[in-house]
Amino acid sequence: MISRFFRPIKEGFYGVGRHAAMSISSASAVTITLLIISIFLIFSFNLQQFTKDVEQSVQIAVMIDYAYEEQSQMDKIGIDIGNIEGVNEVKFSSKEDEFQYYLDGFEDEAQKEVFEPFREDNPMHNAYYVSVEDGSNLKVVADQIAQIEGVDSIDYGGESAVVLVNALNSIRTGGGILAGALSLLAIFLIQNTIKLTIFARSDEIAIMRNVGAKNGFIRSPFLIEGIIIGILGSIIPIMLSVFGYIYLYRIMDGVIISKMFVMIPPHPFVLKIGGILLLIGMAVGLVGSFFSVNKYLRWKR
Amino acid sequence: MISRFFRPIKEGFYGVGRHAAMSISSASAVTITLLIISIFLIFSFNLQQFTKDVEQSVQIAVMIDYAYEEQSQMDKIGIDIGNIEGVNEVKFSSKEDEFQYYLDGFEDEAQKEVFEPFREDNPMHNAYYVSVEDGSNLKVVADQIAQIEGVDSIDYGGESAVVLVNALNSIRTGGGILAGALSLLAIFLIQNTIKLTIFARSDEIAIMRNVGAKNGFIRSPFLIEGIIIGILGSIIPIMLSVFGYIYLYRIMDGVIISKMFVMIPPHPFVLKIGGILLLIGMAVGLVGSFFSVNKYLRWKR
Amino acid sequence: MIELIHASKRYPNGVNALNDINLKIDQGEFVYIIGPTGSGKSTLIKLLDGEEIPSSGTVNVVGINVGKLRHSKVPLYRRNIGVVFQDYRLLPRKTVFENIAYALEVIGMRKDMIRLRVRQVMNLVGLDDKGNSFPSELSGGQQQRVAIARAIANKPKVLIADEPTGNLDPAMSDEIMALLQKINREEQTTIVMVTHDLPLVNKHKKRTIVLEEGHIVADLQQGGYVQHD
Amino acid sequence: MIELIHASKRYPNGVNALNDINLKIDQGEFVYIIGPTGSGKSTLIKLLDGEEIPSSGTVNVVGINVGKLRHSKVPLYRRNIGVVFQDYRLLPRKTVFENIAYALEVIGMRKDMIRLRVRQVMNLVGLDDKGNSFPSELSGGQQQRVAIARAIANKPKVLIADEPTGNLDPAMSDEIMALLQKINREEQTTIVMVTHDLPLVNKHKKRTIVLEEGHIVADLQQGGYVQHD
Ligand SMILES: Nc1ncnc2c1ncn2[C@@H]1O[C@H](COP(=O)(O)OP(=O)(O)OP(=O)(O)O)[C@@H](O)[C@H]1O
Ligand SMILES: Nc1ncnc2c1ncn2[C@@H]1O[C@H](COP(=O)(O)OP(=O)(O)OP(=O)(O)O)[C@@H](O)[C@H]1O
Ligand SMILES: [Mg+2]
Ligand SMILES: [Mg+2]
Repeated sequence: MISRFFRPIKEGFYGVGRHAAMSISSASAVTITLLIISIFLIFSFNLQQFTKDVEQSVQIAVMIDYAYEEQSQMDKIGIDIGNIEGVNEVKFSSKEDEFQYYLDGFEDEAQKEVFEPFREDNPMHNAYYVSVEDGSNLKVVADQIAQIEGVDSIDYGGESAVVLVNALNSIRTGGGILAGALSLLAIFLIQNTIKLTIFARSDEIAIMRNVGAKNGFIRSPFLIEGIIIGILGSIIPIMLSVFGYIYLYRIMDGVIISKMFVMIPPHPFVLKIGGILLLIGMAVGLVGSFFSVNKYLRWKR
Repeated sequence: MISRFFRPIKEGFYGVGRHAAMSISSASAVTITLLIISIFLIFSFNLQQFTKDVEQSVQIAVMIDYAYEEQSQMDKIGIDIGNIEGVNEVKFSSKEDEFQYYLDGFEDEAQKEVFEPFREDNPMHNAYYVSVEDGSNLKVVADQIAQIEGVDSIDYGGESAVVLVNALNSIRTGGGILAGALSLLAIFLIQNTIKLTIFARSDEIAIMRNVGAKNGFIRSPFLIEGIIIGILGSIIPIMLSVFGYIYLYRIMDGVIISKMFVMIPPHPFVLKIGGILLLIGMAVGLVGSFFSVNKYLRWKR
Repeated sequence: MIELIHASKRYPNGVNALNDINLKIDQGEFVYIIGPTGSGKSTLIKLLDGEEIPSSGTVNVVGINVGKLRHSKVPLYRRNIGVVFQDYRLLPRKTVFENIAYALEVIGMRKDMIRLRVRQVMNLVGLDDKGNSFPSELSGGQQQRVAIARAIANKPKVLIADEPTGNLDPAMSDEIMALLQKINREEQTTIVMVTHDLPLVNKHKKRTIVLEEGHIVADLQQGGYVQHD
Repeated sequence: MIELIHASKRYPNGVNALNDINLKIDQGEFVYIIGPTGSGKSTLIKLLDGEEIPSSGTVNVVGINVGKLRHSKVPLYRRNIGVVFQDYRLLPRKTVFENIAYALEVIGMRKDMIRLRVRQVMNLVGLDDKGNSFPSELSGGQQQRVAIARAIANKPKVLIADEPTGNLDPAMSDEIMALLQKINREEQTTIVMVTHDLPLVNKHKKRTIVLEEGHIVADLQQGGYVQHD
């Protein structure tokens, strides 16, 4: 029973060793395709992160008219805003908070002193800060809010914020499709390489059938071989991704081009990437072997 | 003599046909890697085009002071500008030209009439339009021009133009490196696949040596086989690139996101891409076969 | 035990390798199949092994209609028979020991039993010291003996041997013949042996079936064969 | 023509296949090499063919020191000799015709000449109708005859044959022997033939070299060999 379980594993390792040249070829095909996939993964995840950051950072500032400072009036405005479709979160900020926030903006204590007297005769508005579910309908939501009675003015960064969000979204979609397609191609490529490796051994498979080995018995060591090759092939991409990303993060200081694009911190992100690469490597090795062996099992009777 | 030349070609075609399964595998490895390369090529070329467009469109408008309207003075300014390092082209536009250009900006004839009287008492400046060699030192050049005696004012779109040019430049550099690296990996991958194909036939190579075939005699049909596989493998990527790009160009209306990014027109661009893909396919098939055969030629004595 | 009824084999390229073969071999028999090269001897063996399907007629072995077996059931059937192939068919990346052991692993034999049995058959064919060699490191005759050892390892009910002494010197051929006869006698194994070695056929007289151009031209129960040229 | 001086061959795994072989074969001789399986006969042939390098000593064939040949020069040397390999070594994806033609293409023979010569040798070995078959579609004996045909096609100065009749029936063996003797007689081709077929050796008496465990134990100029068991 135990030997039933261990035989394919032992045989799989033997197989890799005794076909060293072919195993290296297959593993390096895995390595290269995983490298490509890794670049796309890191790019996609970061892009997703950017988009989320940007969408969260663009919020609509709603200033309430001085004539609507009673609690009940303000509450009604808050509820009205919350009822608009597409609104994610509504946060209230009183005119006192706003004033304090304004003061906090100065670094110089002296300058704070200058504005201190205005605290009594506060020129700020009570405000709501509204974030939207989907950055791309920012403008629609903002326009609706502007209609509400008691809203003095709104500010949402205008057209430029909308354009940016839309651009990021379309890059993300396009990039995602591209990454998915390339990953599929890469997987097919590895499968293809493994098929060639097994093709070179179709004679062996036929001989195994000749001496009475059932298909499952023949297949299992090849599957283990495929997994081993997948693991071997993913070592270099994993190392490169992990250390490469950490290095990149360090020299880029965690941002790309400008502070707006904050990179995902390496920990635990690199572990996630490494894990995904390992899983892809193993799965593709397994699946690739499975289909290839099956093909050649039918080659002779 | 003629048979010397045709034998490898005939044998090469036979080889592809008689190892159909392996040939298909190798060719599909070529197909996939060329697809990946193709995407990068199209992306890179377009990016390069954008960057060039943007760099050309950002030019420094230099307005000449009313006090320096004598031809010799203006010539001197022109020469001074031309002497600044990094300046690409300097074009003079007289105040009359400028005025005409201003007038031409109006579509409405009536409005043109309104301004016509000003032609005599022309409020425009004589101007130089300066384009720079490298968009990234736009600001440096502009600052130097501003120092020249007789320059009234300059305009170059300010910081935003510099940021855009810099961003495009760094994307282009990064993308170029990435595309180059991926192409190299892809080429290695094809070579690897071909190696496996030939590995499965190392016995054949040994037998050929057994009956007295010189290495060159053995090698030549394999080289032709490699080229054929390269050509077969590049058919689909070429078709997809050509028709895909034409389609994309049509549905995108020739621009990406905004009018600023004008796509390269499909003709003759797609032919260039197709040619490059075909060349890569053939070259890699040839080189991959060459190294692989050489390796197995030494396998037995 | 083995029965061919109107069995014919025509290869896809049009060669009629066997024509209307009717043949019955009982359990425990030892039968030679002789005939000129290309007369269909190996094809007959491939029909018995299930490697080729008869174009018409029936092939029954140990009660199984071999030509009608499903692809996935063929290996199970093969555990009943041992075959020595004319081209040996050894696994190139396994040692001699592993090659023989593989035929026992497939039937799920225990590891220590396998070790014992492999040593035993390697000794029987005189290859005690070659256990760790790969097939490519063996002489032709040694490879042939590995193939014989593998075929008899799991004590099959039927042993089919395609020229098992083709690459052996006369002394070794005699040893192998003695071994096969012993198996035939002691284990009641049915043996079908293709051979060109007329001195051998005449020395150890057995039922002899003569093939020529795909037809059975003689079935000599008393054995022995005089060449008619 | 062929001269081995103190030639020994030890394989990397430690097997001493040949020990201190001294042997001289003159042009036009026909020599049998016999000996039990595993005695080093094929190894001797591999030394002559340049496939293996002697561990010590010298191997000279047609005036060339075969063991010292550069790798790239080995094929040129091989055009002087024809070899029938024990395992045939036919190109699996070429037809019988193409397999034989290949050995002529490599020496740059004209196409029509090739066609003529290939037909000729196919007829000599009795395979006229198998020109378009692939090796896998041939019987064992037919493959062996293709190997023989290929070896003699370019009329080599030396013909080396490793058990060329191992898979042939006695009648066909006699035919092949007659063919080899004719080549030996008419074209003065030196022939070295490894065989197990003692009846053959005794029927066509030639110089016979007996190998045992890597040593030459007899060199019978008058030929004929009586087995000592
Ligand atoms: N796979 C195949 N496809 C087509 N023809 C075949 C195939 N195998 C064998 N043949 C042909 O069938 C005939 C019988 O072949 P077979 O191998 O049965 O002969 P054999 O009696 O075993 O000969 P030998 O003694 O030379 O081994 C031959 O003419 C051979 O060419
Ligand atoms: N490539 C190799 N590596 C290691 N040992 C080898 C190799 N080839 C042959 N041998 C060993 O060398 C010895 C002689 O082998 P060889 O093939 O020369 O025998 P042979 O006389 O041709 O036998 P046969 O008649 O069986 O063909 C054998 O013991 C064999 O196992
Ligand atoms: Mg046969
Ligand atoms: Mg031998």
